[in-house]
Amino acid sequence: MKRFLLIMIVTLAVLFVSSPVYSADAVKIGMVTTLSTKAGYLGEDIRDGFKLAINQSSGKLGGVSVELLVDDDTRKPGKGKQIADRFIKRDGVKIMTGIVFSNVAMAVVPKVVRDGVIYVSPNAGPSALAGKQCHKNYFNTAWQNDNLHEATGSYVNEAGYENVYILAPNYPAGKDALAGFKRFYKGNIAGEVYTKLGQSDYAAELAALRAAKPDAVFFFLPGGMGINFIKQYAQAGLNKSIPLTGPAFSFDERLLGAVGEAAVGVINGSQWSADLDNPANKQFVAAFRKAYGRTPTLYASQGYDTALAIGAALKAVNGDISDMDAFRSALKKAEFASVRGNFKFGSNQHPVQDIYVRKVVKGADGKYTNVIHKKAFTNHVDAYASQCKY
Amino acid sequence: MLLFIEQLFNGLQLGVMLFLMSAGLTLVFGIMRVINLAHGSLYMMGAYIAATVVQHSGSFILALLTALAATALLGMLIEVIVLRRLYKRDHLDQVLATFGLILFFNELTRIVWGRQPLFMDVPGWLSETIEIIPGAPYPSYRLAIISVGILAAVFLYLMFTRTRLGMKIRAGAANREMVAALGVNITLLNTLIFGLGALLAALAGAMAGPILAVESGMGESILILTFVVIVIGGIGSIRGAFIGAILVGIVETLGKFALPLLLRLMLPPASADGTGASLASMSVYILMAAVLIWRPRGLFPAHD
Amino acid sequence: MMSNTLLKVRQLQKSFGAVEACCNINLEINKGEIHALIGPNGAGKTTLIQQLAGQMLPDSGSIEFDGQDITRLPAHKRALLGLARSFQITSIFGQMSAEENIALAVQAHMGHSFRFWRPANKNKKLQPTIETALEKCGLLERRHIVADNLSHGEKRQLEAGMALAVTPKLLMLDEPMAGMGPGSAVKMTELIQSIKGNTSILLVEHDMHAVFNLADRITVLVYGKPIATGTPEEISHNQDVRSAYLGEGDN
Amino acid sequence: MRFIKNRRTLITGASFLFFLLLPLIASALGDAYLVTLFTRILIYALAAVSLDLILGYGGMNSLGHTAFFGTGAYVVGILAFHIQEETLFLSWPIELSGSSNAILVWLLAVLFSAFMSGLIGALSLRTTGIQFIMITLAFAQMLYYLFVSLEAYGGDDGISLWARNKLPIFDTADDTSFYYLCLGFLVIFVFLSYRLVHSHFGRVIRGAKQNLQRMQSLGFPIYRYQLVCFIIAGAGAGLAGALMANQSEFVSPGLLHWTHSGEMMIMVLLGGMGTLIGPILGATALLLLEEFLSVYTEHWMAFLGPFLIIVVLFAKRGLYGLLTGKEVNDE
Repeated sequence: MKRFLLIMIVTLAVLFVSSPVYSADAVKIGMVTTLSTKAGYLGEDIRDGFKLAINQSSGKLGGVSVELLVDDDTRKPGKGKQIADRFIKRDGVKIMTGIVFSNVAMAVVPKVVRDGVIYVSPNAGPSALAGKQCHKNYFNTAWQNDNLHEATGSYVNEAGYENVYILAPNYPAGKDALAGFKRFYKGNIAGEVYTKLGQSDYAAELAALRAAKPDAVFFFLPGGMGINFIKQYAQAGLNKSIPLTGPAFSFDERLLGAVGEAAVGVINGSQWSADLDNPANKQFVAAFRKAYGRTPTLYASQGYDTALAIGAALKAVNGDISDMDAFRSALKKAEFASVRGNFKFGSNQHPVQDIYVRKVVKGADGKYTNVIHKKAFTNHVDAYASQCKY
Repeated sequence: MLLFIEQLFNGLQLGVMLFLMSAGLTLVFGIMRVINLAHGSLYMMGAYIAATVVQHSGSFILALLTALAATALLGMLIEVIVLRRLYKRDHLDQVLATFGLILFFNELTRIVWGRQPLFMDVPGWLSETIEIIPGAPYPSYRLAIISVGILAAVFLYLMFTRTRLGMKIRAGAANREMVAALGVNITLLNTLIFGLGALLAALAGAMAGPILAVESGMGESILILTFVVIVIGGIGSIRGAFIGAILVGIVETLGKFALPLLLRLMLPPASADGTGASLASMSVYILMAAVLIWRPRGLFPAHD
Repeated sequence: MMSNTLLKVRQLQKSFGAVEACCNINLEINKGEIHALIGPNGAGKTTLIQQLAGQMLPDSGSIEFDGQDITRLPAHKRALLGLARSFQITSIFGQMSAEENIALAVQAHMGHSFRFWRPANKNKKLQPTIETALEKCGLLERRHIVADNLSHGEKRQLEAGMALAVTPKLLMLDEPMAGMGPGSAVKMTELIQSIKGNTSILLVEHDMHAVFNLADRITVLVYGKPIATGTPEEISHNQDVRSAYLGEGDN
Repeated sequence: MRFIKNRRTLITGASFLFFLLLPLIASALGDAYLVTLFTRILIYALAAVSLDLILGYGGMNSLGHTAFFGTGAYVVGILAFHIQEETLFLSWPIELSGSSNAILVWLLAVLFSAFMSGLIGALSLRTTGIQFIMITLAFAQMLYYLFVSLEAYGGDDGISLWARNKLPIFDTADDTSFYYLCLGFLVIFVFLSYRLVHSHFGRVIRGAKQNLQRMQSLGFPIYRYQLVCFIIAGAGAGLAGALMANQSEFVSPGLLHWTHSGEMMIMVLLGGMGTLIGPILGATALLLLEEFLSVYTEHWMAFLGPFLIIVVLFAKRGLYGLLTGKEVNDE
């Protein structure tokens, strides 16, 4: 009994002291991201991309020492909020980043930016935060959620498809995806289907799809749902007759390994691709491969760019973030060599950037990857920028 | 009409999958009176092992056999190490310990296989489609799943009605004390039944591998549907599990297909689709509630 | 006809699959008598009691208790009519004290127990009844002991005490002396003797000595069928019983 | 006997004192996060105590308790949503707007959770044992999908609240005040539960846990008692959910996910089932453990899983049992 009490006391003591000690002058950056659950690899890539940028300049960003605090939100909004609370209240973090999923972002971001923290999103870009609920302390270095769907829609439209079947999970990001697609696709909708979130078997939807006889399919099914869908699509023999299109989310290099042959030839919209021809990207892809032994995904590129953007702003204020206004305007003007080529923040502090459609191919090394197929947009501005008033 | 028949096949395919899952679980419930939440983890492990073997050997059959054997062993190991200690305990302890197993196995796959889902291809000789009914090509792999499921059901039926071991198990499910009276080594029998349940779960998992993403946590969604099946079918009854599984499979599949269509007659398309999808995701639970009101012990309770 | 009969069972049938557990049982229990039910293992005694208590419903036939048809009445309502039972396997509330066990039995008959606030053990109204029952079953000094810690015999006494606490019209005792040492068995016999009169008792028991001492009438059940009913005297001389049961079992 | 009684009082008193002084400790350590963390702990403790009423006292092994927790949270979320959007909650048959009045909203949360638990309980209690576990689980999942599909209220994304519900005089926006508010609710609920389990009603419920069949043969219509107990527990969980929605200023269907029910069960068992202090200790221990492990390793669940199994197998009586050193029997 006494021993047990002792253990409890020690545990508590360790807990209290467990907030790690960091060097006093380093700027703390809090990263709330998803590392566990089946979507954990997304956060892992964002974190690894971000860390790569720090490691390349030996623990510094923009010449300023930084400490990266990472914690796993387990894809739960409540947990994300709790970690953000801890970063702010215990660690005194002023700059945060890392959130993968829009629902976590919607729970965490509005509160932290109100509390005076600068949040730079390396992935999630829900429409509310780009439009009505935008905030001067909120930046996004990835995209507004609709962008990649819009690019795919634009491509499908230009490629001359006239009867497209579209499907997405029955949740807000799914609705946004189909809305984004339809913003640029002008033809007929052969069918619009919302599936159960987390659904694994699409046999029923595929049967209905076949019966609708579309000339192309657009789908947004992130993570494992997408893998299941693509595999089952190929098994139903549909990939031979009806081309499949979608946003990049189901076609990153790590998912492609799980989908395999079934994905070859699929057109997908993305702001980045490993074969993008610019020096920054070549350097990044090579360095990432060397450091982690795998090809980076777009998430890794976003993590890397986010680190560079923060670095540029830190450099401009000489690592002094006591004046948040100065840091904020430095970030807004941040100039850095983005791995995706052109990059600047628009009026709502979301990227103004080129967006491409990529095609899935089998690489020379036998692994599946994407190559740029066509540029869909140049200096694209998201649809919500005009709604944003500070 | 063509579409309807095709959807029936899809429902049947989900149904036999659920049957493979619930047959083992319902026996474990019935005989050992143990609630095992980690049954989904065995399904997941089956899929992971099969996917790994396919990647290294390229042979689907070999992968299937390895997954069955390895998972059955794993199941027996779990029984010996953890579950055996829980038979006499409260159901609550069983829930928590097996919940702990779920957490452990989910994290284990992440540590061993990494975070991204694993790839498992359909074997070449099953990758084509077959026109079961003219005009509706159907993936031959899904037909293979249906056949395997039905074969398993027939096998179980013969085993329980024709073999001594099977009859003992069935007697045990109906009346636990009876098995002791028959002079059976209960400890061994329990381990074997658990192994059989694990084997069936692995069969479901390995067969699902080529259609679904093999990923951490894949067992939980099917686990809950399995529970619904068992509640509907009645605990401890293989026949109940079969009928319940097919029923749930068909309701789940047809609901997704038919409910939005039905609602479109009354509502504008956008809200009809949304409401239909929501109702469809709740339909099996509504079915379960209805069965419960009618027969609280399920359709075919094995014992009273 | 305002008869002397308390319980009247007519043509009771119950089968499990192919096995008939009760075939065509007719049974009458008079007010104030101790009626013993005997028979070899598997004769269907427990099944019969379960049907009388309402834990199991018969396939056909009728049960009439105190002039009222209770064939389909749920168990808890039968209990409130004055039909109490004790279980073959000791069935008390192991984690409660002896007193609380009795208190529960008393509580059951005082109307509803939807009283959420006042501490139950301070209720003055129940206390006298509880104490009388404790005294009757001989556990007054052991009242605060947690039931699981009582000896086997004491548990049996407690069990009977719970049934008695509410002065039931009919008390069904299912093998009250099973597993008891000789001393406790004597105590139990005295206990049963003492309650005879106000309460009718249906006694299922293997201890033939006790049965023949206590019972006013005996019914012999074999393979779910009553083969004879009568006074101990009659039963001990009945040829059918001797050959079917006593002849084999009690030599 | 007397010593044990004292030790129990000691533990109860010490825990209470610790919770009472925590904001002071936090400010002494300069760690404002501790207050937030322990507010969560208090809220989960409240949910765990309510779960223990059915689990530990009533023997109803519900794996769907989070359904009522989530329902309570959603009442707060939905009413706040209508204030934020300036829309009506109901336009027919009567016009109802949203609300941020804490007294009204929390009362509604409790009532509505009680209503839901009445509905689910009425169906689930027709069964016992394993079926009961599975059915409560399945109903919770059904509600989970219902909230996922409530598109108007953010679906899977949930609802982000702009502010906490307001009380007259009391400043709920202040973290320390809110902490004490939660502590107050917990103390009141534990006190009510204490009276409940020692009342006539409580005795019936405890009897039903130990021997259901016997209770029936004694003449108790036990279904009714169990249902009422289930509803009371659901109401408690609803209150906890309403507080949680206020604490995190966010609600989402994730609150109704079945693993969340599992976590609440763990709290009860870890702390000591069938006691009122145990679940509080359990909630504290589990949340601290999670907090602690996740800082040190990404794979913390690989440790939590086996830890749980060990607790179940070897530490049946939970923390409270270990601390009091006697068979837990909350007499």
